[in-house]
Amino acid sequence: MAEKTESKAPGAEIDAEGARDLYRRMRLIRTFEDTVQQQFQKGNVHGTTHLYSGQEASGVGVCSMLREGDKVAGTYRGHGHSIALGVDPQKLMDEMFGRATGACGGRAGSMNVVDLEQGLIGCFGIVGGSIGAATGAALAAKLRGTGNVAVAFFGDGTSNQAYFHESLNWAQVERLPVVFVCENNLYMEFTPIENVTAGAIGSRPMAMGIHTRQVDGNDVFAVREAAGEAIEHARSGAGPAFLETMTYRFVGHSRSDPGKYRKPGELDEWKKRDPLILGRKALEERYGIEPERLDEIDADVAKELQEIVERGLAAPFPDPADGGKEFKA
Amino acid sequence: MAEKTESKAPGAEIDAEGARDLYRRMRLIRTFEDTVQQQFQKGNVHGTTHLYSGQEASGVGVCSMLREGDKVAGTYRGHGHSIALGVDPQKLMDEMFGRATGACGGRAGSMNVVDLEQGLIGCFGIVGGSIGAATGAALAAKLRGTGNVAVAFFGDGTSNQAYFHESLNWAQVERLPVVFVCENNLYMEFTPIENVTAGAIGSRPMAMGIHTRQVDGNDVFAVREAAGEAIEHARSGAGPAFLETMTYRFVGHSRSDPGKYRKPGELDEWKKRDPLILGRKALEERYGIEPERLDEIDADVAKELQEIVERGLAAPFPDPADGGKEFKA
Amino acid sequence: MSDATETLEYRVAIREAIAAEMERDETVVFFGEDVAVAGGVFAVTPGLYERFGERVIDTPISELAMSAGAFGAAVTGLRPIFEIMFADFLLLAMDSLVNQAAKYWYVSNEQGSCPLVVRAAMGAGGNFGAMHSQSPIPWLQGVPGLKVVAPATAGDAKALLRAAIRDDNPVAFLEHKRLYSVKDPVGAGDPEVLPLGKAAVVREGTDVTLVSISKGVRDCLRAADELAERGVGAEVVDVRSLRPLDTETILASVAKTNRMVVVEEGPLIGGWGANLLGIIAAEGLHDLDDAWTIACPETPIPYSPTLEDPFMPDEGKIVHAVASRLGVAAEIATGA
Amino acid sequence: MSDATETLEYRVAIREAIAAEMERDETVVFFGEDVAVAGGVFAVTPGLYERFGERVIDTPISELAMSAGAFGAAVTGLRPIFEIMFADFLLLAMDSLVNQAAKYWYVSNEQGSCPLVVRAAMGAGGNFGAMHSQSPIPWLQGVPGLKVVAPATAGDAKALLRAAIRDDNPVAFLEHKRLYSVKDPVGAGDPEVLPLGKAAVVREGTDVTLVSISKGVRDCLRAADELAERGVGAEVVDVRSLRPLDTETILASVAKTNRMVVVEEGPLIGGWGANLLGIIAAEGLHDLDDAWTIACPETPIPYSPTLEDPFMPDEGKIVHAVASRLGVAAEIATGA
Ligand SMILES: Cc1ncc(C[n+]2csc(CCOP(=O)(O)OP(=O)(O)O)c2C)c(N)n1
Ligand SMILES: Cc1ncc(C[n+]2csc(CCOP(=O)(O)OP(=O)(O)O)c2C)c(N)n1
Ligand SMILES: [Mg+2]
Ligand SMILES: [Mg+2]
Repeated sequence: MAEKTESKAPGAEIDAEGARDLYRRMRLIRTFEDTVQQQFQKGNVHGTTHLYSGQEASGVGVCSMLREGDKVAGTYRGHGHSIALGVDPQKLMDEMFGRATGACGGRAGSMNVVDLEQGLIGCFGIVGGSIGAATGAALAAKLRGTGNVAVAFFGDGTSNQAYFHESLNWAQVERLPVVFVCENNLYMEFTPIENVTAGAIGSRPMAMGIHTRQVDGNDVFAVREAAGEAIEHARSGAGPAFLETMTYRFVGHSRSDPGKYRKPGELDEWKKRDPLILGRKALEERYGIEPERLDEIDADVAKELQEIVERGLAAPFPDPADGGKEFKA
Repeated sequence: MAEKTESKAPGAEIDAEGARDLYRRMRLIRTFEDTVQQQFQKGNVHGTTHLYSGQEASGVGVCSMLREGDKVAGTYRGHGHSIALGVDPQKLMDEMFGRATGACGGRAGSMNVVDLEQGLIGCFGIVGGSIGAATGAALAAKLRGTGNVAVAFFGDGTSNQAYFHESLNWAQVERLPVVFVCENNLYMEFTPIENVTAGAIGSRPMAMGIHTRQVDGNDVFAVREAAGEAIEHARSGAGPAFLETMTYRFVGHSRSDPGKYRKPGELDEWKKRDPLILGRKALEERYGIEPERLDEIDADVAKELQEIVERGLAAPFPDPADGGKEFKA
Repeated sequence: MSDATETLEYRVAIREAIAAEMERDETVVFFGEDVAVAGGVFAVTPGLYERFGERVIDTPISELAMSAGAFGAAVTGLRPIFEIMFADFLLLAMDSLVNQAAKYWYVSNEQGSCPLVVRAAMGAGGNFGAMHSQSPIPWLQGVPGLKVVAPATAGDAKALLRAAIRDDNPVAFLEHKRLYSVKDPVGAGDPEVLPLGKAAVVREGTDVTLVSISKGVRDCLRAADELAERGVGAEVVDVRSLRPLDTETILASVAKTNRMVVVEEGPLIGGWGANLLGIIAAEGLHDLDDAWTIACPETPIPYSPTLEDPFMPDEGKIVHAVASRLGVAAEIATGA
Repeated sequence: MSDATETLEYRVAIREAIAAEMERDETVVFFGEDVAVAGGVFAVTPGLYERFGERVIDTPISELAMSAGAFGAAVTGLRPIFEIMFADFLLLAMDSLVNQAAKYWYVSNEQGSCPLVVRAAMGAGGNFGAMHSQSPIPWLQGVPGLKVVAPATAGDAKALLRAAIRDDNPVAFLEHKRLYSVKDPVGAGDPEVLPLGKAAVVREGTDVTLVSISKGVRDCLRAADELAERGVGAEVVDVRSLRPLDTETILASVAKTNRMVVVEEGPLIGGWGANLLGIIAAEGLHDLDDAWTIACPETPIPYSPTLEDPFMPDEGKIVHAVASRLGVAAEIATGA
């Protein structure tokens, strides 16, 4: 978790070096997802995938404020959460490819990645699972007195589900150090969130007295600042915090998506607020970083992904004798 | 459901006759519960029971505002809900006694009574079950266009559970004609509700935009009025309503209850606000009914219960050959 | 059996069954996540919303409320069908299914029935990983009052689903993901409904009885073809429904073949395969010369194709197991 | 086996096991509804809160959050024990147990284990009705990665629970409500832990093997006494754990007795009894002269004593079934 050391600073202020890292990580996620998509079409990635494209600022902003020992629970849309936290993209891609060198040796696949070394307790294919798991991790942090927090990522649609309600209540009752990050991308799969959700999502944690904030989820600096505050609140022992990051998914919900549900022009509007565009702008304007330097990052990441794919496709598949062996533990 | 005809009036105003009926029904529940308790100790009632003593005004007030065709889902603490709705106390007692003449032929027992003729779709031994079931009944009412409503009774502790959250949201999204009646008796079993609940219960439905009200659950007239409004709201097509009836349980949670959790003096304070005492007072003051007339009701009910017990204990047990037969449907 | 003139896709069979019953009975309603406007993530239900309007409903992600809502609606006059997208998510809906719906008819002393159908897509083989590939049968089969049906062909899917919708008590209707795109011959003379709880001998043979359900039946049929080439006459029984369970058909088959192999996509321990074998053994022990179950390893379902493929029982494994246990020539082709 | 000098109550055995493990390992925590201040509705855990403070927690009525919380805590350094008051409520907690906890070790490629124990009170016979009397074994047994343990005696309860808490992956620990008040002899020489997945021959015999778990074992032992009077030597095997499943001990017993009767408090269809019989038959078919399952009727569990009593398998039914199937004198006392 080397990349997270800069966030040990109490605030969210960041130097040019750190800002560039944020941008690089967002670009890494975007290029990773584009690559997964291509490789899926080529038949090298199996089953299904849910891409994070468009939502990068949310995961990167939040994870950049975490400390060693903090825990993260991501979702089936979890490549972004994983990379934001520092999971090796090679291991992640190898997992998509179903290789023995994958983060979970090819057993997990896109939706269920675990990387305990990075604090990623899991990506949760079952909607809501991340919320319950992070609440439990926060219980452990509290009872063990580690001073750590746990973060649950989940989507807007997940706010209508059992885990959400029960876990938020319990976390607040026990004043657990957990941050609930609701990535509101306006849709639950193909359904506009307002069609299936009564009231504003944020009013639910507020009704429980949970510290709640909404933030522009496409602005990585805004997310950082809000996440920093939320994490600080949780870490201080004041109980859980709830952060709603308003964002938008640029690609289909999963590999098969009719896409007919988007309102006319909506995608284009949001693309103007692409977290990478906003990120570039901020880096240029606030840190005086020249566009060429950012292009270099982009090229660099593109090259990295190319190499990742090459290595990944050359990696061995797991041995069926391992995967099928008696479940001993 | 003869007793409910008076409530066809749009409002909650009631004449002396009707008021006397309300009182009688509350007394019937109280005496029924006292009798169940005695019979439990004698070994004639089996398993476990959860008595409604102290909460009578809530069930009686709400059910007195219902119409033919409306549906009710009660809880394991459901004798009160059942009698309030018009279930024959003989059938109910026979069910407790495990007799073939019971409401469910002795198959259900105290916690799971069903009486479809009275609109009682069930008493739900699983906490929260009543909420989900009533929501479904409201869906049926809406899609079938019956103009009916469904009522879910449940306790304060149930507001922390999955069914509560998911069903409230869905009901509001679909604008279902359902009234959620949360009987807040301050405890979830032996635990003070505030120890396990974040924020005020009523703020949860409010966060979903559900029409919400809190009412003195020991004043049957107040409950009637508030329930009338809630039911009207639901019936009009405006969506669900939420009614929190503030009340108190005078007896143990169930047959085995340490009872140590009550705050000192709390029970005595609440006993001063016994729904039967408040009821008598209102009948005397508002309707000029003489105390003697009310004593007659009490005596009458006592006699009724005595006869119920006699008949119940003389009733046949179900034939094992019936109960154990192959489940065909 | 059918004077087949056309072919029907499995997913279309399901859609047609729902449509036909909604047409026939206006109390039939259908809801689930993204089933209405979008037509379902497996493209099973497009067009129903356009045709039946408010009787086809997109729900929130609330599996428990759906299940309970179906229960409440079913006991008050509707016949709800609801979809749990992946059968793995049934675990979130089980309390209402098991504690309410399955028990209603009995506990209410037969005052009220509970006519609901829960549809779910089950099964592995698509590299969806451990939480999107399970067969829920082991969780559901031991629940008196809940019927469990899983069709192997498009024709059966249609007729069994129509029967399930008409049934007066809850039915779990399980559709194998690997079958959605198969096409089967159907004919105008096919029955509108098939009885729930009736197994079918789908191929006759004298040497061994292969018993399975859903996709497994198709694997057995292919295995039987290959075994025939090796001189083994395999009878194949499609149990179709695991509750009610038609033991008679299986006992009759076993009385003839004296050997029984159950093929289950799921674990051996706690699975329906060994359970069935135990039920048959208790009644037909002396008819049996040999009997066993071909099931999955006792682990969660792996993602990688090189792990998932060998995890699944398939034609090759069936042929190999039967041939070797029966002492037939050992050089068995797998896969083919 | 034990040089018994005292007796131990089953509920106290459980309490002592929790206390001993909490003492031994400070990462062990315990939570559930009304388990702390009130000491549990079955009076199993009084005193633990006073002794271990914040490590013993009263929770809201949130079975799913509890289960998920235990999972999250277990994969980050704690060893949570949580109580689901009535096993019937496990249905609300199953998603996390089955989809997360049971799969973690395998799916994470053995990066992380998930040491949690879920305790629950199961079983009928107390007139609690259909939703407070079930055995959850059929729902749980077909889940690779989730151990299922159900002790028959106080001594076993203590040693198996201690083993379950020390186990590195999830264990469902099922306590029969009818056993909480039984007292069994224990001795200072008893083992601190018993291995999970090891059956025990608790009575030797040569004519028939009676196999059961939990309360059923005690019914079998009493039945064996009575059968002995009728000249039938019944061996009794306590399977103790239904996953892992110790088939070896049962196969060895059956090889000796040639007859096997499984006694299950639960349905036949989808139950563990016939499943076990099927597994044994597949391996030991030719050792078996007779084999069957004594289970409950295929209905929900009725409330009335006159319905519930005959619903349950008991000593009388076992004696009657064995004696009549073995052709022993027919005038069998029931109940006794
Ligand atoms: C319990 C459960 N129900 C349904 C699904 C299928 N599913 C996967 S993603 C998804 C939509 C989730 O929407 P949201 O929470 O807004 O997250 P997003 O996908 O938009 O990031 C659904 C319904 C699931 N995985 N788990
Ligand atoms: C799902 C579930 N969990 C736990 C229980 C056990 N239980 C029965 S009543 C009860 C307390 C309910 O409290 P509340 O909702 O306040 O209702 P009250 O009993 O006070 O009327 C509990 C925990 C149950 N029946 N169902
Ligand atoms: Mg979304
Ligand atoms: Mg209460």
